[in-house]
Amino acid sequence: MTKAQDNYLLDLAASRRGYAINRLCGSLKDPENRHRFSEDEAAYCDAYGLSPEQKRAILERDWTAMLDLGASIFYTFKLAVLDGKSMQHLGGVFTGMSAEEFTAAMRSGGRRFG
Amino acid sequence: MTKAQDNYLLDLAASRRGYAINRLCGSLKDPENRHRFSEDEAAYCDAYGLSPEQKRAILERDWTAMLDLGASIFYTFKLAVLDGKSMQHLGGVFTGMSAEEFTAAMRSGGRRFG
Amino acid sequence: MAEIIWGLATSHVPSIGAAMDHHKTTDPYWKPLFDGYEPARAWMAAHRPDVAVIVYNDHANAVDLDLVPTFGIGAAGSYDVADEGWGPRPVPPVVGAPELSAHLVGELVDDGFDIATFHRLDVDHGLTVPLSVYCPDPGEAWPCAVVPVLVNVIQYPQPTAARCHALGKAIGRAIRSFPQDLKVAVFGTGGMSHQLAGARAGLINSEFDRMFLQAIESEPEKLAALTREEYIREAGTEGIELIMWLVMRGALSDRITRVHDTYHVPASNTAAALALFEDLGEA
Amino acid sequence: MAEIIWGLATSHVPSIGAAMDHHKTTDPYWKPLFDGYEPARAWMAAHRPDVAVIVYNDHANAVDLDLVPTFGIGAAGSYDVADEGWGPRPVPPVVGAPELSAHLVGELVDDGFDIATFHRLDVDHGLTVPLSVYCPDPGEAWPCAVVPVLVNVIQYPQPTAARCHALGKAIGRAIRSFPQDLKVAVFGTGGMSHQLAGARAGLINSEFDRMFLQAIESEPEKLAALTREEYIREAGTEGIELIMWLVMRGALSDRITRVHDTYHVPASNTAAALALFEDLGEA
Ligand SMILES: [Fe+3]
Ligand SMILES: [Fe+3]
Repeated sequence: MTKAQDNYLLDLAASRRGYAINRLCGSLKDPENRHRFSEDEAAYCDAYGLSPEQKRAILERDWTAMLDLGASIFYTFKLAVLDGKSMQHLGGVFTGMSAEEFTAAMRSGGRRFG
Repeated sequence: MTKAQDNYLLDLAASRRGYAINRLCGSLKDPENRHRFSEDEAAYCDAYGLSPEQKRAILERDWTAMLDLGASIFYTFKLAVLDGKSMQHLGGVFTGMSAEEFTAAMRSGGRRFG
Repeated sequence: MAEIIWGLATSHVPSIGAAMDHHKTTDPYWKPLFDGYEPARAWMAAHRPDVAVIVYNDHANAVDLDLVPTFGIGAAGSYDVADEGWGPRPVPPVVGAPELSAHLVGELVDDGFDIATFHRLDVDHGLTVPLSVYCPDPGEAWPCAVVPVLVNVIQYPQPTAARCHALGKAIGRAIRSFPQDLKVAVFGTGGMSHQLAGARAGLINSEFDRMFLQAIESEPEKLAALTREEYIREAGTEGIELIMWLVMRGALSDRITRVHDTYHVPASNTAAALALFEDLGEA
Repeated sequence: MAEIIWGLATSHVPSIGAAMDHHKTTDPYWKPLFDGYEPARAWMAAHRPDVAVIVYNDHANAVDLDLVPTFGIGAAGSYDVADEGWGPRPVPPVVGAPELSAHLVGELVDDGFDIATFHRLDVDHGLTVPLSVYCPDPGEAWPCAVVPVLVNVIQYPQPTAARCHALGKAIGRAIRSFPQDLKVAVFGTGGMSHQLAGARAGLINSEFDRMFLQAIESEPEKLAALTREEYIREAGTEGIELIMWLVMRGALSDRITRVHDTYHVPASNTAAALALFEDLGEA
């Protein structure tokens, strides 16, 4: 399994902690920003004031660490899309599966808890 | 007297009508924008999508027309400040007085109605 | 006076829009979902509203974390389709109904709802996918004007389900007091159960979904009594979007009849549903 | 538990700040106003809060017309001083109290207030002038942390006075339930009568102002019953800022005592006042 928490709630403390990383990911809705980010990811992280941990999580595409550092999936998903990754890929990352396994789990009715 | 209405309420219809002119004036809180505006006021108006009437009001500093076209005093005041004009100057414009006369009216207790 | 003619509850999953945009609706993956929409679409095509009041949430597109309103209403004359990071959807821009928007804001603020107003709002899949569910082939223009109603469902604390239901009731009163003969449809969007992130990613709780799909018609108070923590536990972190269905339900009168519903798993990582109710008007 | 130790009502006219920033407080124009502040300032200096909850409105600086929230609360760790078009005031940045902010937002949303949250907020004269009224010489840092509470008073329809008073009561309950031993002051800012634009520019209604200055202590319900149209007619288009005093008053308990007040015309185009109340706590 992975080290992901069960749930990630974007409460006000997380929103504050993840402010820079969410702002960076949110900026990728602008095509020019996508281009600038791709040209020099590290410099882009610095321009957005990411902490060293946040920068590492972005550069290494550590999707779980991003959430632990206050990111919201709606923001980090824009980075995933830039990488050509699907929500099923991310679902797999959080649950220790491949994207194909995760997709199959969804097609068989989704994952059940409790 | 002047042609100013008694009150200007920035209701949602005015806010919509005055969207471009308020956005232009609001942008002047940024020093770079103040510089760009001063270099070519007409081009700046066009870039902000002002209607011909709004553009005329801005270029001619027709403070009453600006309000009639949906502007809010909190926005147009930023333009007045850029011109080195005070709120007393504007008060005089709206009421048909000089800035000095308006200031004197305030110092004698303000203007009374009803 | 304006009247509410129907209410539509529908998921707003981006991939439902993408399936339409990329002509995949008859692929095996998508066909069951779109087949399920058919009876509702046919009925809605025969009952066209002048204005759609669409209750939805933005997903990091028009609203960022700098300023997060709990409830917002668009008051603009038109709304562009957002670029969410992969280019805007190839659908028409959305035409507003600013007089109705202004009336709603005025009535709601006087009724004690602390509404934020939008004069600029790029609408994302949360609003455009429900429009496409209603009208798959709009051509050059959507067949109705739109009043966007935004609900914060992303940042905790979200408004309570009870508050959403109360907002819906106030929206219903406000629509019915608008002095123009308009036919209005109300959309409640989002859901059903899904969780995108974390170890529970992929969560689907079809028992909860089916209960909700039933109770939204005749027992909305039961759903309004659930806490945000219960929504998150049962329906997933993003399943809390279901509170937006309660806004729609609140706006309808007590006399409604179910025209059609459908439920399908999965659409992307989500349980997708549609429920269409005709509003028979107040007794 | 946190407790509210005092409430301050004060005008927030930019030129009051400018008079301090440019060392003009002993000029004949300004001396009467600042002399009037002295007893309140001395008392407040002897009764220092840990946090100030400052109810104010932004003036086209941090909030533009794209998105106008009715009520907002800052939830950030710090707030920069805004450049309003003539450079930022030479005062320290404002340090936030984000845990208290988050507690207030949570309590208020659960209490049915539809609060917008700010994670980025440049604070303008509406907030910094009241801080300067409290503390004219902050040196490197203000003597307290701040929770900004924003009210839309610029775009019509503003929240009703009654809703502002109710918000204040809910803020008072929320502060008193915060599980840290903090001393809190609440600021209600803006007013008194003034109108900046139109043929009635320069309006001062000192009868209304003096009535309000008296009634805010013991008859806030009377003030809360006035409509926004009455505020605008009596106190001027911008005099409606006085509804923010009702938020402050609502937060205080019923047992308050007036420490000091002062009233002066003019500060720029405005009637300026200050009223300071000690909160004796709930009986
Ligand atoms: Fe959604
Ligand atoms: Fe003000």
